[in-house]
Amino acid sequence: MSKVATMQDAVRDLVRDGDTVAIEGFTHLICFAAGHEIIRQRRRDLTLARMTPDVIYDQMIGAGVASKLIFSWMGNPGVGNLHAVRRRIEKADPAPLEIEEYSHFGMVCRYMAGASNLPFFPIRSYYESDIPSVNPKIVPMSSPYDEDDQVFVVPPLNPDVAIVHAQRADAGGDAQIWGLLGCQKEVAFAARRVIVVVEEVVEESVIRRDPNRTVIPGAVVDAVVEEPFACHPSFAQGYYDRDNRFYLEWDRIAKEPETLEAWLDEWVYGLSNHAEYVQKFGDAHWDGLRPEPALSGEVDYGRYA
Amino acid sequence: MSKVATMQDAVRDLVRDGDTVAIEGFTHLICFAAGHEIIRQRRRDLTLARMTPDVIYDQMIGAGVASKLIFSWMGNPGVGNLHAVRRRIEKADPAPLEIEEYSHFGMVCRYMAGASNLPFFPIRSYYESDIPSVNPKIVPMSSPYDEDDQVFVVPPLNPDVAIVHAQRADAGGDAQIWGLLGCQKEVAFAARRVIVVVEEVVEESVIRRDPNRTVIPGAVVDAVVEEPFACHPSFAQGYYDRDNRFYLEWDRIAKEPETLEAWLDEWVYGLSNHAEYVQKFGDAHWDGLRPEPALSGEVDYGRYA
Amino acid sequence: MSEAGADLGYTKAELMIAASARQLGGVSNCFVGVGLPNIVCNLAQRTVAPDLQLVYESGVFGARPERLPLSIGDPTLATGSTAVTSMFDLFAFYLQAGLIDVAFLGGAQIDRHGNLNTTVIGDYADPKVRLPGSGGACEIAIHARQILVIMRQAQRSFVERLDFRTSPGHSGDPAHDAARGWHGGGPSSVVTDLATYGFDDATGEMTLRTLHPGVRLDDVRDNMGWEPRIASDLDETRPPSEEELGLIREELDPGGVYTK
Amino acid sequence: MSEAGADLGYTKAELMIAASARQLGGVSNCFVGVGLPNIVCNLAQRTVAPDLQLVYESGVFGARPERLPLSIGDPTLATGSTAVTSMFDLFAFYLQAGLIDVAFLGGAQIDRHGNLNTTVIGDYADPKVRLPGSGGACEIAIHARQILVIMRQAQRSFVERLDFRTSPGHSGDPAHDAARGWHGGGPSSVVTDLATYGFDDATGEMTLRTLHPGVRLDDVRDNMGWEPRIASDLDETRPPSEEELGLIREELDPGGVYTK
Repeated sequence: MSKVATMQDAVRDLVRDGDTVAIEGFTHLICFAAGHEIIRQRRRDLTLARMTPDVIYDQMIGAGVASKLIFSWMGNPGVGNLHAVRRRIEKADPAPLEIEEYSHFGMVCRYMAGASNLPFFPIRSYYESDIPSVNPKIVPMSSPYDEDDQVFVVPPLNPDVAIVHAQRADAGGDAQIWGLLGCQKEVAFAARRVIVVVEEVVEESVIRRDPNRTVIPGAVVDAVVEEPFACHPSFAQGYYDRDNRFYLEWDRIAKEPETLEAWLDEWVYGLSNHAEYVQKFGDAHWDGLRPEPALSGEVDYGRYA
Repeated sequence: MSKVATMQDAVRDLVRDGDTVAIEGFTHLICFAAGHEIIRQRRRDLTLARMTPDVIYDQMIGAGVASKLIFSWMGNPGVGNLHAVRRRIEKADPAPLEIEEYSHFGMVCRYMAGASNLPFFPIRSYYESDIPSVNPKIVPMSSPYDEDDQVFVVPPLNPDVAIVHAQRADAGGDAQIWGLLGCQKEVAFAARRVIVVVEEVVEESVIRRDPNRTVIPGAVVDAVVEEPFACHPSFAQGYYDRDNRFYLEWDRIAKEPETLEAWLDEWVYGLSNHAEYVQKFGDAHWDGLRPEPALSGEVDYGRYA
Repeated sequence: MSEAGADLGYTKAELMIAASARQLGGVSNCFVGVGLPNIVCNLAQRTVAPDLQLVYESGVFGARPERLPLSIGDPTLATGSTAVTSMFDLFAFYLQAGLIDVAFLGGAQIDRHGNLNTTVIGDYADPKVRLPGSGGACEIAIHARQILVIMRQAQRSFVERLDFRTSPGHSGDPAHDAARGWHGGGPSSVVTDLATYGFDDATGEMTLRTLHPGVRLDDVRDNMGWEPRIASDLDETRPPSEEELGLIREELDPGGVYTK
Repeated sequence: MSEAGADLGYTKAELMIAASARQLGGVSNCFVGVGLPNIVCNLAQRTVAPDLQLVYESGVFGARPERLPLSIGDPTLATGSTAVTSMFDLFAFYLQAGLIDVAFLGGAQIDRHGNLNTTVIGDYADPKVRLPGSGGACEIAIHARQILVIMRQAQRSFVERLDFRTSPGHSGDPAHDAARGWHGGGPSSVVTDLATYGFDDATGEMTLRTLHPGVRLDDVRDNMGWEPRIASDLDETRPPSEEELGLIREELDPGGVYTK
């Protein structure tokens, strides 16, 4: 059964005002195109979850789609601050932004608990840190085997929607990822609805040739969106490089609400979809981001007939 | 730094009397050759851990290497009983065998806790089962977030030695597996010492072409043993098939202590290593178990220079 | 018990397979065990449940085996499947998370509420017969939305009181069952070599639904340890159709390994 | 503060890199951050620690980057590495399990016991400056066997009292520290643009070990919020060698992105 949809339809059908939405991807496979479509469809009052809120969440929060952020590290990696997010946290400008924060491993464990139907997940972080004092969901607990052995626990995080990018999937949603894996698998299993965005929808036979490469089985996927370059300015291993100039430029764009708004007008509201965004950059831009090939080699599964 | 060793040296140096030893592999990649070498070196008083004690543990326990078994399912899969194990449990013949039992997921979670340095792992099994009543290590616990939400917890299992088989590894121990994964990764990280046995030691460059295929990084590996057909009568995906006739035959061999002893004399004590075992079966036997190729295809990691 | 199976043109195993497969109509995925359940699932996929996803306890999804698998870990299952996952992921993300619709269980003993014993006959510490143990059965019983049981029926296996409860069934108190908060709805049917049973909604008690052709009610009574509850519309088990028999014999178990 | 760096034939960053790299002698693996620590680790690998395994927080082992990585998630790290793992596996099986020998941390504020703040300046609920937050720092501080800190030094960053403790350092009571049972031994050294510090075994207090060439003790005092403890054998920081400078400039950061 094909789950292939346009980004417009997937976001319209699966992302609702007030939802908790997680767009994951640790530096790799960050689905900017989905964030842009959520902005374009003017979703409101979202709780945005993500280990590393970076430029895509600065854009979304700057555009006013969210009222709350659940996270472990926020910043423009290698560049500096998220100006739009900071304006809202530091000055409630133009509106306050509620935050709920963890460490990286705490976020991963929240997704793990959510994916595994566990009421909590134990973790040896947070000892003698002030983080639990500002987040009452992080709770100390003694081991049932040794009262003196204390851990902390974090609660499950089950986003209403997870949006994960993968290099390829079949029409049924069996998604294969290589390179950095982040917490794509955990968040997909934890979420109630899952949108998988891919560089290429491939024949099921391609997936079946290497089933160990499948990170997210189609059984948990609601929509498959084929959207080349959807991760720009982040990257897709083997398909295109990080566009570092854009990260640097974003620092300037986001510094003032006016320039941010102008950028959104030009690059999000002013375009009807990601294909137009790709076209607006032009072929030369994408050619410059494409790596030379570095092939994996093959393994032999053996035919047992 | 090369960790390549012979099976004889690896077992001599890394497996000690009284150790807790886990030879894992769920139907796939069960390292019989390591079990045989442990028998040959006449280790004693081992605690053997394994989700599915099957023919290899029937051989080892029949040979008297173990005094205790930690497990979740024992049997000759698709065939029937483990006669030697049952003699020891049911009749203490020729000696009693202590048992400590879980469900499959309980065993996996014990390894997970061990691998993650957690004092316990929560699990939603065992409700209204008699298993916790015969295993006091399985303890009920309330969620810190909701007293009425009860889970069970299991303690970490950190074997002194884990022996895992993989299709291939480099000399440093970076091991790649395809096909069924079982709990090979979890047990390797949980163990204090790790022996990786492989069908082929390959150049590091082979591993580096497809780093996502690496299941066990060399950092946790103490010895790498190249031992083709080491999983016989179980199988190595893409290399050889399960030898089902042997599983059926074992039922007859193990039924009486005398026939079991005779088998050990002929096939273990009477041979100096696995190469002789392979030779004794003869080339035609191995040719009959080899599958036709079924290649995975390649993915492109991209060269970012 | 009637020995008429052969005369009827099908074996007991074939009847059990066909009767079980019909339970899978409309089901979207199924945890597949080895042996009979494997053939049941494959038959259902070709008849009443064309979209049935087969999930193997060994971590395989969307298997397309080119031969009859000899175990749930047969290499033919991995080759050409859509995903292979670790056992942790399988048990945590699939089973415990409630994504499995149907699973098959069996055992050495079952009681009237579908509780199962696969651990021990006799005393745990001093066993008469040491059985395999839980494997994944304990968690499957708790988490799979629906449990189908396939077992041969006898006095020693259909017992008033289990020697050991490995896998929980119904408690006998539906209010308690509902308050458990498990994903699993417990056993919904039992197919034996004599009859098929459902479970009563009000009491969670096993209820005789159909007798296999040629089997009398006394055959059933003689082969269980309690007086069975009988459905008001007790019927005869529908025999395997020509189509079902054809699939079993020509495609699914041509060697008759499991069905002779 | 002396501005003589350029006159000495090396930049402050180059001095900090060389001084930090020397701390890695004999270390077997290291959690690599982006920027300076990345260059430090690569320099150490080519000088004092030829067997140093670089482990990236993003889940990469044995990276052989063909260019200077722009972030810890640069695609050049994955291609040609020996293993890429999920973040759960990385944090659970490596970091929490105690397999990481050395990690680098920094922050907006540090106190005399090496506690670090990367969360907020001002009140948490009403922040003056909202910082990035913990990321992996909180767990790295607890689990890595040894923590090396690289920071620029100033009154506002070397503070008597943190606004927020993101990552624990020493407690000031070594008996308490020993009883924590953590794998992590806490911060063992701090390298700034002015000086290098160790930590006193008896009190866990930051101790001035060497002054960078051209830096006076008063420069150090003027740029920290407490009166520093000074090692009895206070020395001058050894400048980067010709070999170290050559490696930095020709191989590790030829564009001078991090070292100008």
